[in-house]
Amino acid sequence: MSIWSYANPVKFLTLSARVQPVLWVLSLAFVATGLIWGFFGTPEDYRQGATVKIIYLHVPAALMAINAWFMMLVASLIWLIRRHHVSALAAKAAAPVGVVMTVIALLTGAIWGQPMWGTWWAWDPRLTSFLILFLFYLGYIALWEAVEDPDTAADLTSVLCLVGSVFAVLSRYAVQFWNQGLHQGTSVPVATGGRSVDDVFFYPLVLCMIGFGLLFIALVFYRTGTEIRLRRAAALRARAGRAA
Amino acid sequence: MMPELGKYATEVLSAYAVSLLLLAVLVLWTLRRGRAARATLEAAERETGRHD
Amino acid sequence: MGYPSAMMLRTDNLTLARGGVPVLTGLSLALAPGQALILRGPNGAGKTTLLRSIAGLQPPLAGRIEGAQDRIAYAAHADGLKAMLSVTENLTFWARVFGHTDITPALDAFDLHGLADRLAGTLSAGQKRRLGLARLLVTGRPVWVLDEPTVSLDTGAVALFAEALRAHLRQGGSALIATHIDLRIEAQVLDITPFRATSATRAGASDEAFL
Amino acid sequence: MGYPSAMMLRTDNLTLARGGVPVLTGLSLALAPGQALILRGPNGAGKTTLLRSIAGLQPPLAGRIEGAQDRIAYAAHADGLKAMLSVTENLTFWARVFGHTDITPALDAFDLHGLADRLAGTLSAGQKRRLGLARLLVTGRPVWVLDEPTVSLDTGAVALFAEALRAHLRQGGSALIATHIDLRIEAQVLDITPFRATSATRAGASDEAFL
Amino acid sequence: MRALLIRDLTLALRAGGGFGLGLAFFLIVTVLVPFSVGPQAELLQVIAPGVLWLGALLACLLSLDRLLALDFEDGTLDLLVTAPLPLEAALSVKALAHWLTTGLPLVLAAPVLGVLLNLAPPGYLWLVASLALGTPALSVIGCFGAALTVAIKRGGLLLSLLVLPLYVPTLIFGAEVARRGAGGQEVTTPLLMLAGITCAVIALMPFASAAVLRMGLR
Amino acid sequence: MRALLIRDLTLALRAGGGFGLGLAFFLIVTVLVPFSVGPQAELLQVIAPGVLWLGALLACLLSLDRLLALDFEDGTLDLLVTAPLPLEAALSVKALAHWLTTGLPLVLAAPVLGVLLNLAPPGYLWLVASLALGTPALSVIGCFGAALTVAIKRGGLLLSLLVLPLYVPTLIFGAEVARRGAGGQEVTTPLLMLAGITCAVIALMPFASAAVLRMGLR
Ligand code: HEM
Ligand SMILES: Nc1ncnc2c1ncn2[C@@H]1O[C@H](COP(=O)(O)OP(=O)(O)OP(=O)(O)O)[C@@H](O)[C@H]1O
Ligand SMILES: Nc1ncnc2c1ncn2[C@@H]1O[C@H](COP(=O)(O)OP(=O)(O)OP(=O)(O)O)[C@@H](O)[C@H]1O
Ligand SMILES: [Mg+2]
Ligand SMILES: [Mg+2]
Repeated sequence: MSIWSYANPVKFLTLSARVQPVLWVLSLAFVATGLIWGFFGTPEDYRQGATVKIIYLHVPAALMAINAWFMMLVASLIWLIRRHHVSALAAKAAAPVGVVMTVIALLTGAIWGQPMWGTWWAWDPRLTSFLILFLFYLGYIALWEAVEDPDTAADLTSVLCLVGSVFAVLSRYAVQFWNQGLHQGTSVPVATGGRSVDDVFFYPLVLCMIGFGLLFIALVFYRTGTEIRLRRAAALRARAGRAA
Repeated sequence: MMPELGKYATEVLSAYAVSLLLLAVLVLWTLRRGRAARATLEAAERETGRHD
Repeated sequence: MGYPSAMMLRTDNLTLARGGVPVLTGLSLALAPGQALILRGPNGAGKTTLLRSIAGLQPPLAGRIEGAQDRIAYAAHADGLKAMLSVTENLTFWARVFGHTDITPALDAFDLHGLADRLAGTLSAGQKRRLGLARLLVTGRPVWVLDEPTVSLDTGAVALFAEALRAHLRQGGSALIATHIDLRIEAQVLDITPFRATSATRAGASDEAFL
Repeated sequence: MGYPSAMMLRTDNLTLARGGVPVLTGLSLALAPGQALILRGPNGAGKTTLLRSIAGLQPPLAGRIEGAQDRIAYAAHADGLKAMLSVTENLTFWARVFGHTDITPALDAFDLHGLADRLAGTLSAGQKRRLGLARLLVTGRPVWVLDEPTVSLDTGAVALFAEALRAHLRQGGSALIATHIDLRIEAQVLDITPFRATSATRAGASDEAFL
Repeated sequence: MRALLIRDLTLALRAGGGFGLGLAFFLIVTVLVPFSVGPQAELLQVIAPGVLWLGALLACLLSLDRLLALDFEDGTLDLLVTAPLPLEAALSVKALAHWLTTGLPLVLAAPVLGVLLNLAPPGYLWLVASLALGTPALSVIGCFGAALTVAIKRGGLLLSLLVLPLYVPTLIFGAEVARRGAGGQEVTTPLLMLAGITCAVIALMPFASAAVLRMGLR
Repeated sequence: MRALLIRDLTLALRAGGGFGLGLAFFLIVTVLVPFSVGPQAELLQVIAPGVLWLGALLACLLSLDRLLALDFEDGTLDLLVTAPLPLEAALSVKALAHWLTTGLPLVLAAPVLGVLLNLAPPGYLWLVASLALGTPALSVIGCFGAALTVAIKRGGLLLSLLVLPLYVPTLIFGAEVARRGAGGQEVTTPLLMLAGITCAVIALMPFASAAVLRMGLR
């Protein structure tokens, strides 16, 4: 069966009812294992001490914050091109999850920054572009809320998501340029990417990343179902009003 | 059981607390909204006599 | 004079929605050059919705509209007047947007010479409406699509409008008019009440997928 | 039922201006409880100006208005509806502002029960107008001052309005109505054309000192 | 009276009603400051109290044009003037609703934004205190400005122009409190002045607003 | 096309049209900065280029809600969409009119306000150059935001929220040019980036704006 057949809201509800239990169990299992392993089962970093344990929340959240936006971008494109309602509603459903992930990344980062850099916040390019991402999320959600007609809202937010993505990338480069001279290679010893992280830290981190990813998918599935039901209720009510 | 967090206990614990709290709020809010939506839909279906 | 292309305006089995909910279904109509068609129907029947679709402001859910492209002059409830521009300036602007320059015939037809230098914002309701209707004459478009054009007009002004409309029809123009009152114009009448969508209609509605 | 105070509404030798220019002069009228008075006059004659003055929105240049204070319910071209509030919420708000609570009679009179939960912004032109008129019923005020109340209404709705108006008059209310069309209501008619200000009129105009 | 307050709050919370947008604007101004003046933490720390006050003031200012203009456009204001409410009271209620939906969220958000600008630790308390004391004055004064410009279509920018000079005293004392607080200095005098301005303005301004509104509608 | 430009310019110059208000807002923000951050000349000199860019950006932003909303409210927009003009071109013209009545005066006024904030002498030239190059992009991006929010009543603040993050790259490069210019540093790279953004935005954005406007009017 092609993925397009799930574009029908009813089919989607059926599918999501089937996969959701699995998703929820798996995601909670991964997150719980990863976090418990990370929190109780890993040693302290020789330079960062216990604060390194924050990584198990910070990095997966940051990752999902970006991926959620990316998913919204894809869903918006699908809506604009093939006009599948489920995909528009999935984008709508993903946005609040994305914001929460962004906020978690920002907050854990801030808490981590206090002992490591001696400040809650620095205008480091990475942090700054995250803040901009947060603003894009806010604007996107506000626009969904403000437009009454659901299809028009989907159209407008989709274009915003597209244009916003271009500008988000542009901002990322702008910010890097802007703060390049002042940014003293923020003391993030393990931030060089990939496997530069010690294995001890790496395995639980991977578990957490997978867990956050699954949790995101589960939440989006569930929330999309909610949006579909609300939309259907509104449609039924509207028809009833018309017949009367 | 509790690992020794040294001088960074507050930071690490508050980071975990804040994140887990936010996640919990997100999940609970999502579930509550979902349940409300189910109820709304059922009411609408009953009112309009449609169950397809 | 006369309008060049003598096309029919046709709609074919239209389904129209407002706010995602179908309002009219299966509506077909045809309007020949030189003809006027008056739409009737109770409040909320969907007259405004139909006119907006024909004017190209809102795509139909299903069905086709032919012969509308670039031939429509639309006049809605709002007149599109700038309060801070004078009557002449308002008309000149619209004339130039539609590629014309001479606004005197429009001023003549709606007896606006006396008000020509007044700011549109200081006109009374009926005077504004007269200006809004005069705008139709400067578009040079052959199909007029009018939503309750005579609201606020006194009897003298209604007669002016009827005269302008007759002249337009004589030149081969046509007009589609939604109104609740009697315009005293020889025209066919189409009651859209039979085309109102019922709760069963779902063809192409934007919320069809959810029913 | 019935309205308590049985005062007359009177205007005495009024001079009214719009944009600093006198529009009407020497206008006197009297409206007894139970009576309706229909104002007629061509576009721009000054009907809206007169009604706004009587509603207390604009002071007259000269002359006096008696019996209007706190007894007027005014309905202008704009209906004062909030697009994002439902029909019920809109009416309830106005009812509470005027110290009442029950909006059912108003919903009944204008057949709004079917639309009660719709947002006002999604109503058609005539449905909005019906809601705007229903507002009059929740004010409990004895003198209705109405500016072209039947604009956009279909014949059924005009009949509802006429019925509501008759009930209002039976209870000792009165009404002052500017309109261009025939409402089919037994009422006196006052043509304000004779009172139009000429260029010689200057009494009390705000630019009088400069003439 | 209460009906009006409830209606204004409901409208603000409805879609498109503008609740939270003042907050968003405050956030955005705060964020843009480092982009424009540069990212140095010490520099930001120095200007933080001032920038936060200025941002709050601008956010408040920008939401003013919803205060009366929407009601004017759809004719509600004409009808309210002829309703049996004293116009002064109605305007006070509208200003209160404005503060609840705009000023209060700003006060609560200010500490968070303080972090972004690296505000000095002793400054948080005084920043919040000065904003809590000062923003009601901003709403009431703004209501006067809105009444002045109500009959002008999209008078938003003209409104800003008229209101900003009226905001100067509040801003000076408010920012002074926040700055002294952040620097660990004595704050009593400006705090008292700020409180005085707010009380006086709440007591007297509605009369001016009502008078001006009646003239504007004429 | 030209008719539209002339009409927009005439309207802007008429009473209540908003010409000069952007300028006034720019002036007032600039004046309020010393009140809020304190009057020390050296501090002001450091933040001057940033404050001026931020002020210009905000002034531009605030006049955006007149760009389309007035035409929407009185029905002009519906009629324009059905008129024989490509909507993309019409929107470009409206953005141009917006720049001529808002951006250009800001560019010309910036040096004068620079004096108020004690801007360093080498900065004047680069401030003006960067504003001249950057403000057209602000108008065009703003036009997109205005088209997005046109059907939302008094969407002014939502408009700000949507547009501000889109302004970030322009602001960063623009302010960077002005700052480096004032500090006597090399400005080529940010200047080129700024020019690139402006050109790209002018070429592409009207298509997005027109698409969004058609959706909004539906
Ligand atoms: C509020 C502040 C912060 C924000 C918004 C933030 C944001 C991010 C983002 C977006 C990522 C993922 C980017 C990528 O994978 O390339 C990330 C990764 C990371 N961050 Fe942060 N961060 C913040 C503060 C901190 C602090 C204070 C530290 C530690 C001193 C830190 C340490 C790390 C580490 C170790 C990674 C993992 C990098 C990797 O393994 O690739 N972050 N952060
Ligand atoms: N935004 C909207 N959302 C939902 N329904 C709407 C919306 N706008 C209008 N409607 C409904 O669509 C129907 C058709 O409206 P329309 O304006 O076309 O009627 P109309 O025939 O022009 O009526 P009138 O004579 O009162 O002007 C009405 O029942 C109306 O309530
Ligand atoms: N703001 C204004 N400045 C100057 N003159 C005005 C202003 N508003 C209205 N007028 C003029 O005052 C006169 C009276 O206007 P008014 O609106 O009272 O007329 P009306 O009788 O209600 O007309 P209609 O039947 O068209 O509604 C008109 O000639 C009008 O042009
Ligand atoms: Mg209609
Ligand atoms: Mg009138």
